[in-house]
Amino acid sequence: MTDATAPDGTRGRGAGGARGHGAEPEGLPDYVRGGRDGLGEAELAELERTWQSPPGFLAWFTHVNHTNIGRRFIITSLVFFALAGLLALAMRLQLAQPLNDVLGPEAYNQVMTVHGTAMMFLFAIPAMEGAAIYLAPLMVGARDMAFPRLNAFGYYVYLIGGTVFFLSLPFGLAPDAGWFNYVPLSSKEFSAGYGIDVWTTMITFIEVSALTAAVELIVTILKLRAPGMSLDRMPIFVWAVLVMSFMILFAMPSVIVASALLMMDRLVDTAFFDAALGGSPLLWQHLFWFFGHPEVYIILVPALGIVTSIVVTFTRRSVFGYAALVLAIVGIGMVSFGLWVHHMYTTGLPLMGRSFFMAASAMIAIPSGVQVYCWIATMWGARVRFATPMLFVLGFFAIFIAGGLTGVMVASVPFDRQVHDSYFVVAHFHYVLVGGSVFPLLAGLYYWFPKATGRMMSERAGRWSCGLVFVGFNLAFFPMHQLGLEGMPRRVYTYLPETGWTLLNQLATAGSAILALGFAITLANAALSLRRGAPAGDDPWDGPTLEWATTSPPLNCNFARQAVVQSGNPVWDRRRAEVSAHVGGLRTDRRETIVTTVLDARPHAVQVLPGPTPWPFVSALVASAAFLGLIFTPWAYVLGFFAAFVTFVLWFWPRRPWRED
Amino acid sequence: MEHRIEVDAAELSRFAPHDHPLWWGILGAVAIEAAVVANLLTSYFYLAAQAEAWPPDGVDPPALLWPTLVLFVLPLSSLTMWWAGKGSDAGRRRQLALGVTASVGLASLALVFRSIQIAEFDIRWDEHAYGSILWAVTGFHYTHVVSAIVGTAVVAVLAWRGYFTPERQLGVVVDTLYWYFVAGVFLPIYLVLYWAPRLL
Amino acid sequence: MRVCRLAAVASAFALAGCDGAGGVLAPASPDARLVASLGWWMFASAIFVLIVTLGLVLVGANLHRRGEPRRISFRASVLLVVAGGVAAPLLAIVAVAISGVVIGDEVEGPGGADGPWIEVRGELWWWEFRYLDEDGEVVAVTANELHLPVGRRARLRLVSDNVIHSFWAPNLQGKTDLIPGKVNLLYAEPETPGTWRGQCAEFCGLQHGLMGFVVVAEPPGDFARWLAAQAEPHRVTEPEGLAVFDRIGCAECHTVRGTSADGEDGPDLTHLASRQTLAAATIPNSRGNLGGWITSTHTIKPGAKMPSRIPEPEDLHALLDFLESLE
Amino acid sequence: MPDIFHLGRDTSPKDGREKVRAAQEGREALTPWLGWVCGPAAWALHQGIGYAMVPWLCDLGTRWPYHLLTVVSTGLCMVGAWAALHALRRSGRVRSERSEGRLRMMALVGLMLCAAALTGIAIEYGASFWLSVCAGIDR
Repeated sequence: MTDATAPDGTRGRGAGGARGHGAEPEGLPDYVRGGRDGLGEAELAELERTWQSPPGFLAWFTHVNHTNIGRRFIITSLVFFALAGLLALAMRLQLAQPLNDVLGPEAYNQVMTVHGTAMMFLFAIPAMEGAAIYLAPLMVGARDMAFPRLNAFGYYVYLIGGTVFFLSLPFGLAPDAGWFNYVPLSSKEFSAGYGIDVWTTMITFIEVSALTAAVELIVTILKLRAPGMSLDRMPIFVWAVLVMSFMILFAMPSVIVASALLMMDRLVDTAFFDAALGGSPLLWQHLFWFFGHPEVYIILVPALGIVTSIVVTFTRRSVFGYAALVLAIVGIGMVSFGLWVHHMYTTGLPLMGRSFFMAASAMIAIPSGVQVYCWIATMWGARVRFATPMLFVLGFFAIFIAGGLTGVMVASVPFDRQVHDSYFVVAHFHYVLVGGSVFPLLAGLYYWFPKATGRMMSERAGRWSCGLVFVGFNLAFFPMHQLGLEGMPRRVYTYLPETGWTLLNQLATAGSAILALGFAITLANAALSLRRGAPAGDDPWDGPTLEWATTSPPLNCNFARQAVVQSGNPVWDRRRAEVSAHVGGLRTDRRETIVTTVLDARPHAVQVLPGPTPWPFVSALVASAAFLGLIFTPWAYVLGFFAAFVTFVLWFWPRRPWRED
Repeated sequence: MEHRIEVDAAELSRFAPHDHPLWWGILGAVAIEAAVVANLLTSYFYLAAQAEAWPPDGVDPPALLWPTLVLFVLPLSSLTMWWAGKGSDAGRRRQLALGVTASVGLASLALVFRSIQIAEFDIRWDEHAYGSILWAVTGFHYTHVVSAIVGTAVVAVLAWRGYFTPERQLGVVVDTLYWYFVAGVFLPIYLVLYWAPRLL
Repeated sequence: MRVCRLAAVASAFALAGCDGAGGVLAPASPDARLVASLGWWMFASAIFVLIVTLGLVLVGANLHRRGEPRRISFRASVLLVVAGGVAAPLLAIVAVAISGVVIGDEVEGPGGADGPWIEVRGELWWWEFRYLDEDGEVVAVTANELHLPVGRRARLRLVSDNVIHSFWAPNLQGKTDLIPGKVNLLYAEPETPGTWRGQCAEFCGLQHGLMGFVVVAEPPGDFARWLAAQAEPHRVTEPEGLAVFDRIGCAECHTVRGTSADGEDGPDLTHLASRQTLAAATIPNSRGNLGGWITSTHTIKPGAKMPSRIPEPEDLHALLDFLESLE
Repeated sequence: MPDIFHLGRDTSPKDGREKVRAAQEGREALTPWLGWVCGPAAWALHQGIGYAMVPWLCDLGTRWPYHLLTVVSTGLCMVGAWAALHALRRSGRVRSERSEGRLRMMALVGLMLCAAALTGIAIEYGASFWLSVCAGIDR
């Protein structure tokens, strides 16, 4: 690795600016000096121009490179995370005193609904997708995603849908029936106005973005892996992304169907959920939770992949039990589809039917246990580097395991009937989701920030942030277990003083403030480090997977030459053998990436990828208009269908000259 | 550090229409839509199981004639689609264009049958959950057929203009794949909507 | 305004011996006792597992000798993963499944069901309790206050004709939802006399937060006397107040059996004065609170369906006299 | 032909002997997947249908359809496990230019998935014996 350790401070351009901005055709940017991976300087320069995302504000809407889109996904999702977090603080303020009136019941219900929905649909899934879109192609050694334009389309859909959803709050049009949006409360009879319509249309719309991301991640991982990266050499994170994508593929249609049926109930008076006309309110719950439970694991699974990546790098060991970890991830994916009824233990279903789901819900402990003990076996006796990413991983261990254990408790039907819909459950799922998803995401942020920006984040601030988040989190959420057992139901906008819940609620509010401070430090750290962080070099952590084989930030084309892989830790191999094997013969004057077979990743074709184009943005705009119209009239469906179709044709229409080769 | 070229991509195909990532992408889209159909049909059975009478008293199950015709016309249009693909593989542009156009025609015919049959439904969507799910499933498949038709119409235009060659026929291949799905998915819908209320 | 509200609620509040605190972990019925002990067992095991696993993480990560990694044999690693990741969870799963099935069957079963038969109706946002006889005919109707005989297993029939609610009296029993188009059953068997708080546990809209109720368990004899009294119609002693009650529109929504008031949207007020609380167990039942509830309903519970009324002072007094006579 | 059924076989034209070998490899590629498919499918079948049939069993007053369901899904699981085991045994004998580790890993994961599914079915089946099929369905 000639330039692995070369300090390269001039290169960090920050997360906001795409690599190659303002690069003139004549003057060579520094990072192509001397070529790379055996590719000459002039060729690399041409390749970089080919893969460049054009500069300028208007051109921003034409970008298709996965690094640009992935970065946008992550930043947008972090913005939504911050906003939804502020809503959480508002709720904690309201609950700090009994009969408080910081928020009235109307505002509280809207804030609660938007907080839950945004955290799930606008933060957690897109953040994981963003990480996957940014990292998975790099990790499998591809030049880009399989469908870069679809990728861009998905981003605009998410951006527009999420923004509209959030804007409903200041306009007082926000949904207020909870993120689970149970009928009949969300029916036209009990929720007039546009709030619920905003929920149903925007959720369906945003799911489109999740589905596009899932399809292209699957295809990218199955077909665009570097030659030699057979399935047993894929990084665990990539396995996790693959399983996540399949889960999205099979879970999201269920919520799309549910919200489409509700949309129809509200818009054209169908009777799916109207008990008086033969409908069934429980149908909504089945459909929603058949999506809703896998959803939790959709968020968790890639986080487990992040944890594995970090454990491997910071112990400098290959992971113990590769097959067992793959099994665990696939197993979690499998079991997650068989648990949804445990959200419905109290709806009066037959006991024997519920007993199936009790067994299945507890079953999730096995794959989770296998994961945790594989990590322990990997760390056992290793010289662990306790840098910030690893500290967040340790925090993840403590919180996630605690949340998992309460999860086993609520799997039990009789116990769940006591704590269901109480603050005990609020505590449980925040332990699982914040512990199992936000901690790994922050760990991943500290771990991959240098790769994405070329600069390190501050260790000192990172440690402070980790400590505060850990303490604040436990202070905020541990007392909620007790509150639930004392009888405090969820989703209450206030409580009476004589219930005796005041002190614990005050503790929780104090904890939430500390938690917010911890997050703010990381946010500030990231913002400051963009400019002031120490230069990172290609591989600051000595990581084993292919993303560390390119520059930081990655080249426009990701890799000057795509790698050929011989093991699961290609970068460590290279360092040991002082040899790197590559793919040659790809053209530099257009966007080409190698296509390989599904199982063994043997090369068999070359895919020519499209360059910058505004059509995905136009399509997304038209589709958004159609979905917005659906809030008001069913005819928007017909109109939007054909309008969107026209933009798709324009998008795919072959441009002359038709390629001949 | 020694850099070695182990795989030479210069010789590899740039087209590979039958094995292109887009082929897999369409498969993904098909999986999503199949999941949607599965959800809708499961909802149908769920509502049926909750109901006291299914279809509700005084409502007849939808007539069999038109959907049964559709059941034959849609596979027939798949056949012409397959024939068009054969032509495309062999470089017979005329066969491709004719086949694709025939498919569009046949599917439009199916759409006409479907419309007649919808007009004959014994119940409106807002009268009972049975009517709601009947209309919803029918409407969903109707949309499928329409999108397959307009998509294939675009392919037909390109085919008549001579865009496709044996290498450059990805559009035909993926459109055919989606077409098979639209034709095939009618079978479970047909069985559930038209036979389940008669047999169960 | 806020101060008023707090004062109105907090100052006079002394819910007679309400043992609400403690909830799940202060069981007052055999069912709740069983579930509480299940909870304790699971807690203890969970804490044990947490300590062992985190201990292994911390010990394992610090085992190296001054930066020299220590190898662990493949066999030992496999043992670690199989023991911690497969065997231990499997044991837990079997334990959870079996205990859950056995205890679930016990606490949800009719078990004799020798107590009263009560229909629980969830409203927006209050509770109606209808005491039924063997034929399912309504004997007495009350609101937000459930009386149960000690030592008898009452059968609760949970129904709703609006949105989904969930009936939860944690000291007695796990919760069960009230779902439109569906009838759910629940059994409640208090062991000792006492008063507990319960609350709606399924999000049901604006006033979900304050949709509470009171459970009063009393010896069977007292219960029978209470039920007989509740079944009686009201004998009018305050006709002036009743006239105000009619005039300002209370009768459109409220029933007072024995008078012409037969509205069905609001709680049955026939024995209002015998209840401990007002506004779905939000404020204690006193003359002052009653007046406050009528005149500034939406200050106490924003969004409540009851429109507030501000009668002339002498009318208000007559009305309160009437309401206080509803014993 | 698209790659879907062959999952890794290359699509270039072959002579007769090549074709036979390619077909064998196609099967080789397929069998380890059986574990991945059969295990989860069996478990989903047992859980989904078992859950849906409870009210019906209560009306019927017997459990035999449920026993039958358990037998069928256990059988499906066994098929997957058998195929995975078969692939696992064979993984030692794979030609070296194909990834032996890949086949081994897939077979191993398939086998373990089947084991997990079987455990799930067993626990669900066992636990439900404490219950009457009509528990909780008294209208």
